[in-house]
Amino acid sequence: MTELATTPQAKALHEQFCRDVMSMPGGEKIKICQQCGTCTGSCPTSYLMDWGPREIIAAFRAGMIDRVVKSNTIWLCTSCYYCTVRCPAGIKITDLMYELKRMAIKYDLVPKDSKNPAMTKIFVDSVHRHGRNHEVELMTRFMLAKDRGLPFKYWQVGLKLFAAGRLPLAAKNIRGRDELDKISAYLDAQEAKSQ
Amino acid sequence: MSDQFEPRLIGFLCRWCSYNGADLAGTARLKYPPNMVPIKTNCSGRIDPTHILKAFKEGADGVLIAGCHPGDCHYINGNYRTAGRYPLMEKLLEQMGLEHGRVRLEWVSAAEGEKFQHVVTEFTEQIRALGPLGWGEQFHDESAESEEATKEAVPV
Amino acid sequence: MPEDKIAVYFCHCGSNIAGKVDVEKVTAWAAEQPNVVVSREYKYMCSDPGQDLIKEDIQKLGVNRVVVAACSPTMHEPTFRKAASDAGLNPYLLQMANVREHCSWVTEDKDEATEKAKRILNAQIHRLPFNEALDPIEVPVNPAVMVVGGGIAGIEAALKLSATGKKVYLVEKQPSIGGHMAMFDKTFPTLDCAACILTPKMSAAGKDPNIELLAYSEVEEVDGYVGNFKVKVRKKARYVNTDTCTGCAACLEACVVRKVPSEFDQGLGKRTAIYIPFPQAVPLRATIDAEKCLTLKGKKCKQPCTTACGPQAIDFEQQDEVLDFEVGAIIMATGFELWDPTPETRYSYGQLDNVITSLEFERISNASGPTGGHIVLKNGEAPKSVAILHCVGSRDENYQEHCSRVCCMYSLKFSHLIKEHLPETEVYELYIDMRAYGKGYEEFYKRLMDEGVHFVRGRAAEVSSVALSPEEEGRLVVKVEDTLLGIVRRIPADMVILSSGLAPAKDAKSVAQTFGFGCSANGFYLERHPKLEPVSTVTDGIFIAGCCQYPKDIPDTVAQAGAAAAGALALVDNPTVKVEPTVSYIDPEKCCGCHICVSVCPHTAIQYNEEKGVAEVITAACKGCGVCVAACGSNVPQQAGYLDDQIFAEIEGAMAL
Amino acid sequence: MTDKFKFAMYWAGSCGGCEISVLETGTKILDVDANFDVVFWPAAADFKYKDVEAYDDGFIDLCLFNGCVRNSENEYIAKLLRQKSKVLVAFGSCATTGGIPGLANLASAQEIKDLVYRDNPSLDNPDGVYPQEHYAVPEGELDLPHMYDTVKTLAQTVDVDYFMPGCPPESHQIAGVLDVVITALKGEGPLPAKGATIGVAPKTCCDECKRVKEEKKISSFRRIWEFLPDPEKCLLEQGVICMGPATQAGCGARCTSVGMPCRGCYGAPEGVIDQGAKMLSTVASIVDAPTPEEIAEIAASVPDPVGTFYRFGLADSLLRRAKV
Amino acid sequence: MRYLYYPGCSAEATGKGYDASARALMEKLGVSLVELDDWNCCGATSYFSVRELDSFAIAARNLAIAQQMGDDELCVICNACYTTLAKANRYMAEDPKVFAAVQGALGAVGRTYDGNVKVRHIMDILINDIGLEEFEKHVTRRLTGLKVAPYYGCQFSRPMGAFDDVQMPTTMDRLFEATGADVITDFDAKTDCCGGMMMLTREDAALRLCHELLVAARQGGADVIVAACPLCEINLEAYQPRVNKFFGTDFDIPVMYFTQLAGLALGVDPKQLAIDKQVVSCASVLAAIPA
Repeated sequence: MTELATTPQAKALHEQFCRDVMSMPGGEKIKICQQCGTCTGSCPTSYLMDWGPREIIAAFRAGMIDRVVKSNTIWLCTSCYYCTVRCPAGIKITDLMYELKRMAIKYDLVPKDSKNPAMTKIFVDSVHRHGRNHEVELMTRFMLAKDRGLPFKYWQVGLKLFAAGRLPLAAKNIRGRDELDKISAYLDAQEAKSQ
Repeated sequence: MSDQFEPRLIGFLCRWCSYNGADLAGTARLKYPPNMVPIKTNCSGRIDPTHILKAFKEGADGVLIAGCHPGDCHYINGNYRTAGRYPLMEKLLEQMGLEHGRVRLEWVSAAEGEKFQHVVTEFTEQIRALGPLGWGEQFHDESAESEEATKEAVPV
Repeated sequence: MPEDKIAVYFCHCGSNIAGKVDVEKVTAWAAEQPNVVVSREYKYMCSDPGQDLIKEDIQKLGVNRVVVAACSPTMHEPTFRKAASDAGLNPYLLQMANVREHCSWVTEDKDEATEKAKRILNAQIHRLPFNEALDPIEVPVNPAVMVVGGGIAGIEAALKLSATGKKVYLVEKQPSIGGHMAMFDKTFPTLDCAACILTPKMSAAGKDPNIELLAYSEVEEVDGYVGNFKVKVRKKARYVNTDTCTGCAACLEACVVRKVPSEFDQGLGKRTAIYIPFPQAVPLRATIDAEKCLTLKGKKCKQPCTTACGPQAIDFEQQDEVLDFEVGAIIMATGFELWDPTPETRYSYGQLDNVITSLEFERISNASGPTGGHIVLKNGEAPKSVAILHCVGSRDENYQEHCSRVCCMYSLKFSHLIKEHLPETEVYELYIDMRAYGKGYEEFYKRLMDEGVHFVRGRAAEVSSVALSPEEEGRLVVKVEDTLLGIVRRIPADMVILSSGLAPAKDAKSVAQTFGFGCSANGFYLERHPKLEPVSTVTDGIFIAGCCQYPKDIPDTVAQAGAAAAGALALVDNPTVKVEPTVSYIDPEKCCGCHICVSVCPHTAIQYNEEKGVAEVITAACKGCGVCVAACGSNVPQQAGYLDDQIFAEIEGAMAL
Repeated sequence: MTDKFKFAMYWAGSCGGCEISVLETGTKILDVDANFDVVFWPAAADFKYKDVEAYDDGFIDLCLFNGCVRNSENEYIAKLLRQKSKVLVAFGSCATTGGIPGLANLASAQEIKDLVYRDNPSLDNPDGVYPQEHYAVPEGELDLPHMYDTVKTLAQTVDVDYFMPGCPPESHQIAGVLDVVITALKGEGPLPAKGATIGVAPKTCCDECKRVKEEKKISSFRRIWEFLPDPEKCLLEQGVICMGPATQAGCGARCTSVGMPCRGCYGAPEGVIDQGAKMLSTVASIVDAPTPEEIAEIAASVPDPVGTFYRFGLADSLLRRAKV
Repeated sequence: MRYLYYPGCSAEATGKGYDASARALMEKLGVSLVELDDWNCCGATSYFSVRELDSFAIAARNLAIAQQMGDDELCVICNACYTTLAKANRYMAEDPKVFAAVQGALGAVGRTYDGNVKVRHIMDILINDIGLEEFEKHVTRRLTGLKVAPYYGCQFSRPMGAFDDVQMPTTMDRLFEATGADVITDFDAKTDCCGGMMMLTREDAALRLCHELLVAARQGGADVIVAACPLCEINLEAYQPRVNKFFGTDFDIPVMYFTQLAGLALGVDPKQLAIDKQVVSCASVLAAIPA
């Protein structure tokens, strides 16, 4: 396997990643990871990961950025924060996973088969349209976009919930929903300014 | 030597930690600018703000105070006294029109030769950037001015 | 006042200084400075001919102030001061200018180094006229020594001192000496029986005519200073007359309160309200636990202990006694506490049965322990699988950052003991790094690998009782990433041993304060210098040994105890002790009695004299920090050797060029 | 003229309180009259500068000079009186250490003029008129003295024989000093050594203060209007910045006896070269908190360190003035 | 007592029961909950993936509204909403850069937030403001003998740790002990993850996590699992049949919001607690409680 890290582009990307990660609150703690494995051992989904959080930190430190972003690890994080509260080095691993997710999206490095970025996008989109997350819309749009087989798996569950009135079809809109767009637009502008 | 401004610095070092840290920088042959003359006291807690003012008066452009890390003081908590005097001193100097950064407090342990090197190098550059202080000099012109004024301004 | 005649000596230190500094130039320049009567350079000033130069000039030229520009004063100041002294000059009229460590070795450019050397030298030339002749302060020394803490460190130190004929007071807060080591079964890596090597020392200490054992006692107050400490010790009431009690244990048999968890057995075994902590206890005397004894709690009891006691030693009226002692030196050997793993909830200690601490396992595996040395679960069955979790409460920013040093090795010892008792049992060692650094330790590690112990590199994530497979049913499961494989494993175990780290004693900070020294950031006692004075504290005359300084194993503890004893002996074997004269003094004619110096003195060396209304320095207790000088609003306390005028002169000298 | 000793008193850069305190000596003033001829005392008697200029050198036996040297006129008279006086006393805080006017050394002369004639919010000066040093009127040219950037003490201007601090010097101290001087002038006793500080008591203000002093460990600073201080206890221990420990005794601790902290007008005690820095050190040293960060934070909460610690001594301090 | 109340998006759909029972429970305890006006999505975990600052800023919009309404305590029921809102608060307090950016973004929509609104989990309010003693006084139907598995979920006290231990919370245990229930205090999986949103993106992973939780609950002999988060509740409850299908098990454990069960103990009408809207029947639980 040729490591992407050997090319100049990869080096530049690695530097960018390092800067981003080190500038997140507590990011510099990654340097003192002792590779004890508490994070991976505590992670409820690590068995599905091609590299556990511990290995992601090792790869990050070794400059193997492609390994970091091309692995499915960051997309399998459920934000349960076990790793964060248990890490003996005080590394905010959950925050690191978010940071890496953001960077992967930003630099368009998401694995093609991952459903999570689509879910994220639909979620954010839904919130911006209504001001709140409309669960039915979220599920429907996600099914249409990524998993058309989903309705067949879940029709029983769906039906029961629907019957119980727990799946209202109409979305509620908040009055100030345009504010969310404006907030994002403001932050976009700030980010553009700083670069 | 080049024409750039060479700051004149005094460094007060506590005998147990920072002086030994400076010694270690020497033993390890770490190089740093020659601008600072170290003065040893037993504890950074012995450093009286008067000493700092005296250094400025004598022409220093910057003063470094270095002591043991909190908790490591040979005298239990002498450096806590230093820690208290320093910010108040800074505030006073600021009122006196001195640029922030002419006095610097650092904790340097006996094991931190590299830190000592780093601190002195950085401090020298910091003061170089601030330029000369030249405290004594600001009084010279005025005495000439007063001589002249005395002659003509007083109604006789 | 005779005029100042300063001599300057500039050392080449081979090429160490001369290679960077233009020695001739500086020496010639120095000769021109005010008060300088002679200025010389020499290849090695610290050599005998170099020192002779100084002596000759003092004697022949009447030189009365000397500056040696050479290496760091830490290195050779004593050398040159002695030379001056030999020639009849007060040693404190000699100053060193550090032109090696602070100049030639750290400066790139030769011209710059030469200029800096001049400034460093000039500071001392300016200072010297203000130097005063100082005489070392001599104080008498009390030859007795107090050892605080009766574990292996304290016992060893006491025995060593007693062998030199010194009086030793050995203070122990428990009813018996022995400390943690008395609880252990075997010792790593030699597998000596701990009791076999410790009990002879305990009984030797108990019988030694020079050692006065103060068991069940605690130090309350320490006053005084090097050579002359005054210590108040509270001797807690045992409610048993220790002079008449024979330790026959008949009272124990008779006592009706029988289910008190035994501290010595980590609560796994039971004891009675009147008890002897363990059979080899020294002193072998009974103690009544006032919180459990029915009579002392004011409840009804027929007092069968009194009936059973032949010598009539039981005395319910006994009171605490506070005793005063005077000693010249003190050795602190107050030991450690095992880190309590309860807050580390993911390991379920205290929640799930058979999750135990290392100290509990020591008792379980000990032949004299509550299970008779049978390694068994709570239900009495032998475990088929045991997991040993390293670094519990160690190397962890959430709890203790330090490595506890002994856990890797005692864990290996546990593996061996389990394998020895139960060869069929699977043993797992879950470690981050295997630290087998001592003599024979690495070999022991290899031996355990050979014995078939499973080594899993990874810090356990959690211990759970949820079974996800039939194999896990009814057992504990340890979840861990095997970092060498990169997979998460679920290891079923019947017993989980938490190799808990060593923590400073809960009262370490207040005890250190009582004795007038400090603690490091990790809470253990702070040594005077981590490399060169690891058994001394900043308080002269107080030494430290054993795990109160930092976690260490038995050989290191014993070695350190010996070193502490030697340190104390070197002090108390002299009739007097010389104290550095760079201490503070207060002119009562000037002191206004405002108490500021009293408030800031870190060593309580300044006391307020109510009668005279002024503060007074206890010279022997003063360590010479000078904090009082800087704090006093009217500069009344002055510190010899660091007078304001001397510091001002150094500043002037340094800035004059 | 009689053959009595010659007495002069002058009021330079100061408020005039010193003059009042001389009168406050009460009947003692009769001793002055009995022993001295007043030959120059602008506040009390009509003499002109030209009269003084006409005296022989050393004509005046005792000259009390109060006020700092603020401008060219002050400086001229200081030099003149030095020349004409046998004994020149820097009288009061302003002459001794610069006093309250010394705080002007935080700014330049121009900055002060700008504040007074241009920026002061209560000012009505639409044309921006500033005082002129020279101004022509039909009657002729008017001159004002030149104001210096830096306020100076008397000793920074001329050689001074004695220093008598206080804002103002206490009357009983003045009376005592007059006794000593008169006795000495009559040849019946010695004068103090030249350069001595006179009219003071030994030790510091704390020595005269009756409040009970115990260990000082303070965790916050308070100003006197923020609480009702314990009348028996040392004010510093109650968190009030009291200059007592760094102030020469002599006033009888008048301020602290009525519940106000010492402001330091009697100047630095013997052996202290910079009163403000010394007191700053004292105050910061007794802050008590568990960590150095907290200590630093509390110490830094002292407002206006220069105004607090150098209320009377800025002109005489090591740095003397703010950077220009 | 009065608190501003933030229901969270799920309260309008799958989590209706949580919302209804929380309101009913607090009413019974004499606490008034005033719904936050025009609240928006908390900026939940998905937002963190797009841009952290967006998440903080849209969370802060809610806090700004709270400030505007003049209250400084905001009661939140959903674990994820709680963590997101509280985390935004903490990061704003700790990092001036974050605070400045959020201030700017709020300014762009004419709002301000000073950082003084306290985000409170409803459990925090129950235990620390109302107090167990007071709560117990209101218990009219003791849950004696009912084996309750207290399921806290991950973001209950993790990572904030503001009112309960980060790893081993106990507040829910104590609350139900006060009702007389037989709480499974050593419920080992009580803070393990339910799989969260992964039920849609990685069903296999999520089902496995639910399975482990259900195994642990059964091992403890649970009659009912109580949850403190809509996502946890829906995953454990609605997907129980999927778990059974996947793992060949036969779980049929009632799952309730802890507010529903606590409401029952306080004698609130089951209908008002929306217990009839649970998918796995709670009849066995209702039957076990004496009237």
